[in-house]
Amino acid sequence: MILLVEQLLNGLQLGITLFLMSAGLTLVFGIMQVINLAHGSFYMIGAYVGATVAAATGSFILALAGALGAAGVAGMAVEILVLRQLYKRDHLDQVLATFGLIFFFNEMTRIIWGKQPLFMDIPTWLKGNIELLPGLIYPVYRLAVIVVGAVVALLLWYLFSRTRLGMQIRAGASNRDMVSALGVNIKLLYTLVFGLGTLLAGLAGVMAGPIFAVESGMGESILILTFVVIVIGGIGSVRGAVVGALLVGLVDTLGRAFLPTLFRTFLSSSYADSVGASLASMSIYIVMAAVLIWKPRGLFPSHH
Amino acid sequence: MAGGVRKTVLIAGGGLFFCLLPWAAHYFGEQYLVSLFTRILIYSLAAVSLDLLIGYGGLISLGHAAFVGIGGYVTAIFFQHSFEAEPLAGIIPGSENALLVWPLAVIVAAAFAFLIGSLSLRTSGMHFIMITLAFAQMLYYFAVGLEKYGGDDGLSLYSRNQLVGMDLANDVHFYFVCLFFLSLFLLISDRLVKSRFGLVLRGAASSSRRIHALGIHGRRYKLICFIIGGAGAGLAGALLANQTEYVSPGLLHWTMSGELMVMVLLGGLGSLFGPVLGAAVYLLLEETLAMYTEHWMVYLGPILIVVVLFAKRGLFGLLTHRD
Amino acid sequence: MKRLLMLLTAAAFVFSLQSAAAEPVKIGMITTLSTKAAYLGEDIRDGFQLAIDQEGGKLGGIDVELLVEDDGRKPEKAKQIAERYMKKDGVKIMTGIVFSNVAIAVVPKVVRDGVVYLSANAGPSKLAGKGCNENYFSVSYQNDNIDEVVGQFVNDSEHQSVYLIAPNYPAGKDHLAGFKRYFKKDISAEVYTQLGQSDYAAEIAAIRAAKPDAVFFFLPGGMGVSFIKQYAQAGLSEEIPLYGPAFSFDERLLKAVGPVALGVKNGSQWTHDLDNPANKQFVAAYIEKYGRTPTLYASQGYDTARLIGSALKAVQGNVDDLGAVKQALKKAEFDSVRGKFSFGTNQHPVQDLYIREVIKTDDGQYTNRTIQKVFENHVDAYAAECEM
Amino acid sequence: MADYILQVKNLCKSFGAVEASRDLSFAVQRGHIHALIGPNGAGKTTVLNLLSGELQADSGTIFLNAKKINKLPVHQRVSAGLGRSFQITSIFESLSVSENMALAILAGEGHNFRFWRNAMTVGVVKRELAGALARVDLSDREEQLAGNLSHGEKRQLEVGMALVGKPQLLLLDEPMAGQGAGGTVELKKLILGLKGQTTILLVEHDMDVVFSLADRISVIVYGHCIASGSPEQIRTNPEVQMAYLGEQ
Repeated sequence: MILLVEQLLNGLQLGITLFLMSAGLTLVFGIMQVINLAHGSFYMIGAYVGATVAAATGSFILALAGALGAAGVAGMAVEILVLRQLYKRDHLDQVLATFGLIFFFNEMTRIIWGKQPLFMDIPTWLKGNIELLPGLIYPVYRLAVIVVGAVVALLLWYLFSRTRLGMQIRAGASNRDMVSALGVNIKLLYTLVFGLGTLLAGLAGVMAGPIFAVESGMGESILILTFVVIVIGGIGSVRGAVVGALLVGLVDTLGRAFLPTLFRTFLSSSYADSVGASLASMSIYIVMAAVLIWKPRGLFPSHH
Repeated sequence: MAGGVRKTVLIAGGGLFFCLLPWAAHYFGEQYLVSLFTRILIYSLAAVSLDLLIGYGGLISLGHAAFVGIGGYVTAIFFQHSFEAEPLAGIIPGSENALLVWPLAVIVAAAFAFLIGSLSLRTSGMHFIMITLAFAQMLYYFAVGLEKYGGDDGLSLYSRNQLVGMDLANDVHFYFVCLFFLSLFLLISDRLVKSRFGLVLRGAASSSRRIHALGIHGRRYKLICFIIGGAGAGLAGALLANQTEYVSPGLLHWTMSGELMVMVLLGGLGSLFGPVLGAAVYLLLEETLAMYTEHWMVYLGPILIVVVLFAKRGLFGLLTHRD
Repeated sequence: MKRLLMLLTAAAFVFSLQSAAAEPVKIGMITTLSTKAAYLGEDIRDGFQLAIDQEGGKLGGIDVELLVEDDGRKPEKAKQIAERYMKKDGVKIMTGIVFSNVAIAVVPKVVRDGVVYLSANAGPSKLAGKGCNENYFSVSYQNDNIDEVVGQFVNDSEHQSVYLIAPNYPAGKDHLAGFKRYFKKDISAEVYTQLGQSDYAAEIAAIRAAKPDAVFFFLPGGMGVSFIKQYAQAGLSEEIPLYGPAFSFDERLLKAVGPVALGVKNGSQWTHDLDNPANKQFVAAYIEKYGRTPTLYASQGYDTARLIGSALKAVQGNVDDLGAVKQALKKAEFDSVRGKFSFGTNQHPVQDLYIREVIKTDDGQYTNRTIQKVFENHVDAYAAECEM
Repeated sequence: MADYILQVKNLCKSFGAVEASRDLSFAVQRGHIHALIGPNGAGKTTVLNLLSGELQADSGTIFLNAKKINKLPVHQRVSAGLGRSFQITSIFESLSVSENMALAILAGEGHNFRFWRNAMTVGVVKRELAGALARVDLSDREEQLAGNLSHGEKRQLEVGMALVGKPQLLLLDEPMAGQGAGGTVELKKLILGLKGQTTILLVEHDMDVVFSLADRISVIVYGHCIASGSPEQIRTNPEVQMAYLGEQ
């Protein structure tokens, strides 16, 4: 029972990380109608810059600031230099260009930081474990990740439903020309939205740094999961991203945790381990296919 | 020179180039070029089959590698069972006969395309891209866990298949077999897109609402297109398994699908011959850049971006259109 | 049209230009220099290159030319490179492959085509037993060796039950099998994770619940980094000790893992502190040239180069007589950084295997210290199956 | 009793709280040009969508040639004799003009699962293509990509494609929308020329066009038909004046 609760928490925490990634990507999809395969690269940039700043200064807060800044600035630079030329073009051109960006960023990190993974540690003030329930010991850092994710979700909700900028962004999504006619600088708006998206990816990256290996290509492993999330949630819907991320996080974690045990009840143990493990790897894709067959536009289809 | 004439000259020139290549390679003493271009021919076949989907059916599939992988695995699995003289599932004998195994690879790939296609076509747009990706990833992880056939280690063939009247172990023979199949598939595709079926298909890709208003079930046409594309990719997979004498789950990975898509886009969408050019340029770039620098990706990435920004119809469009 | 022809002829010329002047002996290195595992190939190459540089562009007094190319960890690509080395460059000696699955795809084909392949890392069981070949030498180890030594060590310790964890792919199963070959006590559970997985929270929670005496893991590269970090963060490293093969504890990975790996015991055939002159000289020269402590991969690259040197010297650079080259290789008359080195019947190393411990040096670096020699002149488990 | 090709009875359709059609009834006589008019947002396009089958009515019946069609899917309504052109031109932009037309011709020819022969050389296409293009004045445009046509030409093409199936009733959704003065004149000529070949149900904003073309007019306000009659009757109907003036 304790194990189940702990695994649920683990799933929640994975889901939150995925949410930070997907929120940015779904915003860019929904508002700018741009497919960005290189979103994972900004996650990687966040982690690398965060690890470097943390190593140089010893401060996690500075690392956080540096990572967010770097990911945001890199994102805006990419928007201005490459993607801005592609808004009116086919989605496929965006696929090709951002595929090229993945190559570029992955190799650049290897050139700058070398080929081996980078070190990043949990800040001392977030180290250790606390006993949530009797017998349920959980790392403080992972709880902090959950809290940060929840706060970001609230901030995004506030930004979009309560602020002027949020209204402009939403209006820009439904009618680009109209908003420009009203005197809003749509180019700047798009650059900012894209920067916000990559900044969130950078945040996910720097928070993942102390837990995961900081290495070149780390963005692609999470990128595919992110795509799965936003497609399940419904492209362009932040609410969908929340639900999709939690669903994927839970299915993936619980699948890994319990499927092999489940199979062991009716298959020979070595066979069960391998079948269970394979099925666990496939589980989120099975869920995604099922959701799309049931609701072809995702759980929370956006209106346009 | 008018676009049409240029196109004809380009295709004829390309055809001539491919036909004469083995002799040229022999003349320059560069036998290796034959196997490099065999690889180009096979990837071209896969890319053309994907172009059929994307460029004519409007079906942006990011899971096309799945069918290449299926074709490859069918070939390799039958080889393995024949090599070890142990019938498949206890009853079906293995085989190394190309005339038997290759059509089978095509049929199995087409069957999977039917299955995946009928489910995926319920969605459209971005969701279609992602659901095809999802199915391909499922098959990828399935292959990784397929212990009997090597799992992640993949499966080696100890020689190429046998084809009556040909010696496939001979690189030049095998090259011409691949050239034959690519030409055949190009011919079939060219007829296909101009046929009644193709007309309806292109219509459905252009406006599914309008095709509906004409009283036509667009989805059925798209499904058939998906199956034909899958079959072509399955054949490419069978040939690739023979060329490298090896298959692995890497064939089904999403990056492989991505690379095929890049070849199609690089060459020029919806042009059939464009993807051949795209595959050639992409593979040659990868090959030559990697020979000069270990950081080849830092150059390849920006090259792709430049092509997107400055060649709107891909390289084939750049060569056949005058802007 | 013209543009297309120009493009293709240009490509053809690029190839033809490459193959001028074939004086020195060419050695083809196919290795992994991109992807997450890029640093492994880098170290093998750097170790190999060091040996060449020390002789001023020669090995065993013979001029050599080292061709290096990145396989991107893709077996298909590695095959393509091997084919080019053979057909275009006329390479007779190859080495460098990092991963077992790449080796399995490439090696059987190239040795059949009359190339001598010397493995500087991957040593899959398929190539050690029935699939052995007189053109194939493993200079590194047979994969299981590094797990067997840990298995024996843990078996001799006070631990009664061990929890096993590895990625769900054939190499993962091989490595666990190697451990189990010498560990005869209780296996608490055997868990297979997704290849390339980065979050191990679910597995770690399960370990906590299972309460084994120790955990043995084979998670190479970034997977291991993530696992060790998360394992320590979950507070388990004090309660349940970790054991593993050297792959997760080389000096470059330790930099990324940091203090949480301290005290972990792992198995290896070599460590930079081994006390022999060849090794001392190698470690010092490597640090001087590259500014970092050599890893076991670098040592394997170096040994491979030196072994090739010894053979080239014996045949005086005449690699056309492949039989003589092989005979010379088999004698292994070179000063290995491992101290002593010889080949068994299946042309895999017969060598000593050690347990070492992760420590922190005075200048704040993390590294390994040899603590115990567990096997002496260890022969791999597949040698008997090899008919040569 | 008059010969009605289309009878709509008590049609209702709502989108959430919005009632787009409210107990809507009207009838169209064979051979007429019948116009549907009404203020913005009156639900005219919804009516066309209900007729063509793109939307399903919540309740009510639609008779085409005295046959109930309101449960049929789009393509079966097409074979029952309904043709439609859209408000926003919807042609196949990436196909050439003649391919567009050929597609319309082939749509009526059973299934199209023919994979080898060039579609443009099929007998029926060869026979009908030239005539169909000439009917809408596009003979000299056949090789053009439809997406590159002018606004008016696109509309001509679309009407031409709707006519290929020889529909007994043609639904025209705001054909004049977005046309310049020249285009309007051309299209008026075209529509008048169709009279006698087919019955036309026309939705149009341009009142000059409506009153000069239509034989009968039905006025729709908030999804309900408030009046039907000849142009003269409608012009003088006080309720209609009220509805229009009230909106001004």
